[in-house]
Amino acid sequence: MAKSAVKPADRAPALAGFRFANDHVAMHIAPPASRTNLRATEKGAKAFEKKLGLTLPRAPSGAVASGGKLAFWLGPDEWLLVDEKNANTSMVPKAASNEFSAVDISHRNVAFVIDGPGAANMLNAACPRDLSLKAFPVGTCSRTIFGKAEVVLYRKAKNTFRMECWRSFAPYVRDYLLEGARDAHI
Amino acid sequence: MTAQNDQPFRVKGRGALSRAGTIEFTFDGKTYQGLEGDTLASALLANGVHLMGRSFKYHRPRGVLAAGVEEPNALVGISRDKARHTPNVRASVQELYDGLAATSQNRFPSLNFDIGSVNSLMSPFFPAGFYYKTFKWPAKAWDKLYEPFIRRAAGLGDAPTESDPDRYANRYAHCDVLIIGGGAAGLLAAREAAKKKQSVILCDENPQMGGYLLSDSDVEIEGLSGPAWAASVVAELKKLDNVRLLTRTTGFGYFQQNMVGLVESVTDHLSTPPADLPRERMWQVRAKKVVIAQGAIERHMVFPGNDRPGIVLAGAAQTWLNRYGVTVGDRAGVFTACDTAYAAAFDLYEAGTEIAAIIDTRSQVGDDLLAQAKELGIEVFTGAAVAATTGNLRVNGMTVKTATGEEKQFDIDSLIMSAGWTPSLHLYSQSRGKPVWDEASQRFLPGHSPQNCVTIGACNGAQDLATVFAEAAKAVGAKPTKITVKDDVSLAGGVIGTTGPAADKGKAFVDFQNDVTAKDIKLAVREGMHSIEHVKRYTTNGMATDQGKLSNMHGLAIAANMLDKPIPQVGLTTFRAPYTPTTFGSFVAHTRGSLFDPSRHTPIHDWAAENGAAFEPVSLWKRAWYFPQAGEDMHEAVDRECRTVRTTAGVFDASTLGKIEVVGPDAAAFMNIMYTNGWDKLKPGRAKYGIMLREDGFIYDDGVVGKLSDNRFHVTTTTGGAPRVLNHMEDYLQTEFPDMRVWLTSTTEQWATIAVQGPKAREIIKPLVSGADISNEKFPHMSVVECKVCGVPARLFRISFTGELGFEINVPADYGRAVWETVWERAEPLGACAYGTEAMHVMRAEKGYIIVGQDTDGTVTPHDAGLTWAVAKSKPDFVGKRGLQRPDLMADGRRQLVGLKTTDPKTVLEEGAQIVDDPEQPIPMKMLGFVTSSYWSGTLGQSIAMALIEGGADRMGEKLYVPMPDGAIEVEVTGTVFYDPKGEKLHG
Amino acid sequence: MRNYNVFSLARETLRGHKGWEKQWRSPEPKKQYDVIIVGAGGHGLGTAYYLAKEHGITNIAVLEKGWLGGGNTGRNTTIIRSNYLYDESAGLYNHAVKLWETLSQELNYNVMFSQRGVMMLAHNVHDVQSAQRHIHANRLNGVDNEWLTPQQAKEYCPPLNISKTSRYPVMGAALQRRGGVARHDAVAWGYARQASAMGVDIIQNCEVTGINRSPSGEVTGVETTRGTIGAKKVGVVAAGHTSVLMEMAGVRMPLESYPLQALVSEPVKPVFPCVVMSNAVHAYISQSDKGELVIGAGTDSYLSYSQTGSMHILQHTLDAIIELYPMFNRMKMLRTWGGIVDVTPDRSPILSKTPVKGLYVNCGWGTGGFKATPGSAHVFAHTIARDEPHKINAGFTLDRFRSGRLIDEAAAAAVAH
Amino acid sequence: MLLIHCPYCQEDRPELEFANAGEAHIVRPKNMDEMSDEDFEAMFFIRDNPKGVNLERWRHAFGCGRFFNAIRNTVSDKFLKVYKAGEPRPSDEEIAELLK
Ligand SMILES: Cc1cc2nc3c(=O)[nH]c(=O)nc-3n(C[C@H](O)[C@H](O)[C@H](O)COP(=O)(O)OP(=O)(O)OC[C@H]3O[C@@H](n4cnc5c(N)ncnc54)[C@H](O)[C@@H]3O)c2cc1C
Ligand SMILES: NC(=O)c1ccc[n+]([C@@H]2O[C@H](COP(=O)([O-])OP(=O)(O)OC[C@H]3O[C@@H](n4cnc5c(N)ncnc54)[C@H](O)[C@@H]3O)[C@@H](O)[C@H]2O)c1
Ligand SMILES: Cc1cc2nc3c(=O)[nH]c(=O)nc-3n(C[C@H](O)[C@H](O)[C@H](O)COP(=O)(O)O)c2cc1C
Ligand SMILES: [Zn+2]
Repeated sequence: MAKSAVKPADRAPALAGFRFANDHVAMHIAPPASRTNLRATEKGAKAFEKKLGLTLPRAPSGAVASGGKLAFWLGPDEWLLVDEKNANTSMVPKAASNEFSAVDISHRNVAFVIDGPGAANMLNAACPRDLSLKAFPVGTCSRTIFGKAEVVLYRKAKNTFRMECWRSFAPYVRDYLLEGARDAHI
Repeated sequence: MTAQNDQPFRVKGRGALSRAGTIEFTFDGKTYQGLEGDTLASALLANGVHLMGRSFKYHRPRGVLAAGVEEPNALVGISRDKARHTPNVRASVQELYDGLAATSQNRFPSLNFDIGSVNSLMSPFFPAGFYYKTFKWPAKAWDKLYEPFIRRAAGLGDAPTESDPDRYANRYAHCDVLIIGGGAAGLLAAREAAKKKQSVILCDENPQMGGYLLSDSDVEIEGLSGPAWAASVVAELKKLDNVRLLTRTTGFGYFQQNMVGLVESVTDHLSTPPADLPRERMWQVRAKKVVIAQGAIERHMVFPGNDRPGIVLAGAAQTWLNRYGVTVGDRAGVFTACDTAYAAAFDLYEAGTEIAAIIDTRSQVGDDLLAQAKELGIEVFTGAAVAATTGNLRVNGMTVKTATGEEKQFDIDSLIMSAGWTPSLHLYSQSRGKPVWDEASQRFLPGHSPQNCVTIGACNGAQDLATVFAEAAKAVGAKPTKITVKDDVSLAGGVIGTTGPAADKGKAFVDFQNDVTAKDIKLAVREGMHSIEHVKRYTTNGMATDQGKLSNMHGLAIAANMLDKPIPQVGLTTFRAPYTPTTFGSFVAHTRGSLFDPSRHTPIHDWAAENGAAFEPVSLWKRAWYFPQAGEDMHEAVDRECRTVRTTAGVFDASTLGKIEVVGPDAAAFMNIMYTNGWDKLKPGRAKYGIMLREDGFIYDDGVVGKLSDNRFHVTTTTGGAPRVLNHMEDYLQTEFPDMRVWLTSTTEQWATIAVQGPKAREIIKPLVSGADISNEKFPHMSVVECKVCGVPARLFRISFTGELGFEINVPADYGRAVWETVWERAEPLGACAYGTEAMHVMRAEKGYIIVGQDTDGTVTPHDAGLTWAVAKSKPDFVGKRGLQRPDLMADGRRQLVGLKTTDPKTVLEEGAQIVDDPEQPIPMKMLGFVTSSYWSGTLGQSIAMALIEGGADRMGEKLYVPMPDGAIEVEVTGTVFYDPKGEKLHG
Repeated sequence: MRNYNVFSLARETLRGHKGWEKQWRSPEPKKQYDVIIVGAGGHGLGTAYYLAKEHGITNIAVLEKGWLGGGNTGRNTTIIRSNYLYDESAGLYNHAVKLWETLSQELNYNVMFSQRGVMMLAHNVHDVQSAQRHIHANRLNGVDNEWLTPQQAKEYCPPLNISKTSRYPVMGAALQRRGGVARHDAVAWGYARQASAMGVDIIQNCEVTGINRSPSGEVTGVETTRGTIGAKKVGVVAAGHTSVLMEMAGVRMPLESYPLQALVSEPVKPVFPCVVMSNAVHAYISQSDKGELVIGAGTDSYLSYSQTGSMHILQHTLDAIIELYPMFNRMKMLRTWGGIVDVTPDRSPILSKTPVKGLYVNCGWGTGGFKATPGSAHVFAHTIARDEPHKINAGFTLDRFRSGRLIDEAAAAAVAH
Repeated sequence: MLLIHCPYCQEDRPELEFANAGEAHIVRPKNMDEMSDEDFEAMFFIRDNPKGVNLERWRHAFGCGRFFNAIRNTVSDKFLKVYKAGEPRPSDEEIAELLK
């Protein structure tokens, strides 16, 4: 094989290394992760859970952290699975299934980790959702819209969010977040 | 210029402002002093300046009339610097800051002397709608002659001329209760709602909460003065974290399902705005419950000469005095039809302003008021009216017609008037509520609320604080709390329409800014404008920047009177957002420049940029268009890129192509439905070109589809089509074929796609590929394999959009650039080039490959496009199958895709150029079709084109013509494949 | 009827304008008319006018549920142009522009038709191809439309931002110099005044609630909120409400009614000399004679008869306006409003006979029918009077959706307004 | 901006997350070849477009991705009911009930 081979390890995610902080919010790009888009029947979901030793949330807007992995409910037959520990190992089973579809999308998304008392305010510069703890409690995950970008928003803790978007939207999302950050204390 | 330092009309011991806060500002270049906390209007009044503007049509001199947002006259331009010029700012609202520079508008050369005011002398010639009746001859003269003149005369201030450097913010917010208006009503509602632990947003357009309480010198609530009580409630609310207080914040629009738009003015009152603050902040609030506490707006009196500078609303005079310590003059007349003006008059009297007389249209007036006037020695004329006024740039006299019909003259320098209070129904009506006429009080009041919304206080018709407080508590579900109120003045009483005998003589203004008089309204009705909506549009009453806050009720009453109909039968015009003029900037907020729309870049974008690529916008993407080398123009660059690919090889970033992974046991069955082609026979490892139709049979999208395994397809779509194709597929899957075991995932951005095309393509990539034999035998044209490239997992396609031997390498996006560079390291030494979308377009055209959206336009069937071979006849069903069988889609003479060669090979046709058989025929010509794609083909040394032409397939070899402005171009109809018709290169 | 001119104006001035007569009568409905037009918008009133003037039919009632001109005629951004792609469209809209050019004189009412030019911007290669296609087709159809470079576009409209770095740089523009704007209300009033003078009864506050048919199926009249009114022929010209009316005659339509919003800024001195449209970023703008910037927004995504729209639609429109004219960011919005636009699958109007004898329909103008008002009214009058289409509207039939012979201006990538 | 209740997410969500998908309960016949041109026109082009109660489809495009049906009043723009794709069209009686 050619000398100048690419090592599977050296991934160059969009916005790699981006960091920002002010008095009210801090954010950075999460490290590369292994991601799978899972679409399945209930039977398939169960089978997949067994195979990978993780639990899938069944309730709308649910999220489960298990087996070192994150499983987000996106729709009645759709989950986003994230594994940051084994960023370069695909979760897609080799064998085909009649009950589910698992597709590796590790490189499709970029995740912003957002933290601080002004986090929700910053997000509400472009996200029309009610992000009060009452309406969007800790542990909620939902696909939604941020400006003109589709995002998956997960509330890890009172003031901590993880927001994933498609990689080509990341610079746009970053710029919008930076605008929101200027107002985060209001 | 030195400022005159005393402010002659500033009254000691009145108002909340302090001399300590003395600051300087300029108006029309003249420097004045004012106090911190002033509005521009109160500061000018303190300096004895009433004349602040000129009216729209007649350019009449106008003074400030109101102390709030309803001000129609005192509109000025304010410029912090050249790029920060704001026209039409209300002097009554603009807060004073040190160094504020304001200029008057709509006058030339100066406010005191305005040539435009000849319009006023000519005014008898310009009644309502006069321009519909004239300016018609000669026919062409309107837009050449009359219109430019009218346009120059109209308009108010000057638009800004430079891009706005200020920043505007947006915030989506949610709450249990949104309260709009921070007067007595709003404040109490907020206090009670907060007690119940509800999340509350309370906004008021003014710098302080309190509403009219801040203007009232007598009222006492819970033992405190009005302002003190308001301050105490605010202090209480500030402590709570479930309450958000927004001052300088206007609720401008009430939209569906309790979505209310608020706009907060953040820096317009600051002398030097901090750089980190936005100028304004848009709040898009979704509230479970909305409480509207907008209050009431005082009406002016409609009588001849009611528009001279110095004539103001009584409530405004009271506000200026009690909030800002400014009196409107030394000797004021009072013209009223309700009690509140008495309070204003008495306050002025106490403050040392002489009261010439109180003229009250009512014959019955409360004894207490009469007694109080008597005690102060103020003469009151009941059942009387002001019949005329005198004075040019400032009122200097009034003529009063008494109850007994005798005329009295008074010298005055100011006149305060009140025709009563109009409940503000703006937001209630915007919420789609229907105002109801209350005959007893002669007012429209809120009726039933179609949304979860309550109106309270003066905007709900409450006329005393006791009622206001009761409504406020009830609105938020709190039990009525006993609140002691002393010396409250009732808002009752008033008149609507003209007052006084002489209303028909002289100009009795109804709408000040638009110069609409009572006469104009009567004329409109006389001319058959019987609907209030016609009256509005014919006279422009209520269409000025104050949107009829003062004029609408008067106009309605005058029209109703003319029509001899009860007011509710004539009805109100529609209230629309915004409540007060709202900047475009606050709506746009962040979405300027890079945030206007996402600009999508591929993982290889930066390499292209570093290597000098020019980019073209395609949907949201920026794609490398061509790679000009030193001294090359686009044409030369594209020529070279094509030549290099055809002779050697080229590398192309195809990452923007849409990709959808179709997975499941029914994958093939689903593909059979979504695409015209048959998918059952396709073997794993093989790829196929697919066409997707809409149900109506027209081409919707296309792309190459690779079959990875029996239940897994890698589908590609056009760059622009990706989102809608996935939506289209999901739609059929979820709603028409829900039982199919197949699932879809967008993988567009999972993969970076690198096309390597040309005779040396295999030589370039071979050493980089592991886990797959890519020899021609093992890996023929239209194959796909999962392998490794440069050591990373890849999906390798053998396909070609250029007609040459070609591969498309898909690697996970994060590796895209590294793999690209590795490929480039091999390609460059071999003489290959990087090429862009333009070269790609030329080469695909040489091969007759279509671009959906360029060679098709939503009216083209596969048959039209010469793709009949791709439509599986045998399939029982696919989307578009039935549509294709409609008569007109099967009819002869449809436009079909063909090739064109120009007789002169050097002439390159224009894309979009039309085609005829006889260029000599007269206009309108019969057009047979048009050129969809056209390029100079360096490879073939001639121009080539594709076109959609009626019955094109049967016209092979025919000569047709492309008529251009400078003569017709002769073309010959050919097949669409210009290069390597046998496809030997593909398979090489 | 009193002629409107400088002299009558001067004469009235001396009499305190006491002598102006009603511009139209407000009669009680008669029992029976030859023709009933449903809808007193520009198209409906114009139809009545041309029926009376050119076909000698004066026993006509125009029935209006609200106030005349209060529909889309009274709430549109008044862009007038005829540089449409297909022959049928070019024919129809150009017929209208020709009539616009003399309408003020014809009606003795100044409709303020101002041919200040309509410029349509191209923001990407596809736009350019589409604009060129229009320009070439228009030229061979005798419709003026010319290509401008970004610099030329800037000269024609100085506020335009042609910076190469903007998100959607302007790559050029198609300009129709004969295009422009007119005073929307005056169009309705002018037609109403002349029609009324020729004997047409314009009956406002009269909502049609039913369409009556004989046992054999042909139209016999209408039910209204002011009673039954008989007529041999009924022309439905009800824009957003067409589906509702046609349903009354049992005819289901290929229409959907969407809210379309517009807004005006506060008036300013002249800054914007022409009309500019951009389909790619979707915004169109001009400046009225009173000085407001008149800005057209997009439609909401859902059906609505509410004449109101959503705030985010206004935001997207202003985003685009500010992208193109950044200096307007500090301008203030004075008023917003909405109308109900009736949209056909191919974005072209329907001017047609119907399966019901004696019933005619003029609809489907969607976001772009004001410009067609005189032309549409003229050929629709012909269609009703002769019971057959004028050659200009022959292609705009109701049954084209069955055969598939569409006039697809939308597919041809030109949003129509 | 409307507020729309998604029957799958079981929550009110802002309209910005949704895409309107036109009239509901238009049947795509199993054997389309047998359709007359009239039937095809009716299916693909003709719309109820009612002033009042409308049965329409929405997709929770920026949410769960599901298509679903809604009953909405096109005069007030108020939603009367939402239900999952595939569920039967509510009877006229039920709709009349909702209107009360
Ligand atoms: C915001 C907006 C901007 C637009 N911009 C442009 C533009 O720039 N250029 C352009 O060319 N076009 C534009 N249009 C489109 C244009 O306004 C319309 O196509 C055109 O005005 C339609 O005129 P009309 O006479 O057919 O309909 P309308 O003027 O709507 O008249 C129809 C009438 O029928 C009445 N009616 C309805 N139902 C009944 C009933 N049951 N009984 C009695 N009467 C009834 C209505 O009350 C209404 O008055 C715009 C439209 C809108 C809403
Ligand atoms: N002349 C007088 O004596 C007089 C006049 C008016 C009110 N009052 C007293 O006040 C009582 C009414 O109090 P209230 O609270 O109902 O009315 P209010 O006028 O005191 O307060 C209403 C407040 O809402 C603000 N507002 C209006 N529209 C707004 C919008 N769209 N966005 C943001 N803010 C907006 C106004 O600027 C004002 O500050 C009356 O009963 C009367 O006792 C007295
Ligand atoms: C071209 C045009 C210009 C307008 N200019 C103004 C204006 O200057 N002031 C105003 O208040 N309304 C203006 N309007 C809007 C009307 O007041 C009104 O909102 C519109 O006719 C719709 O009617 P409605 O709001 O009563 O439903 C204008 C409308 C149009 C179509
Ligand atoms: Zn959902």
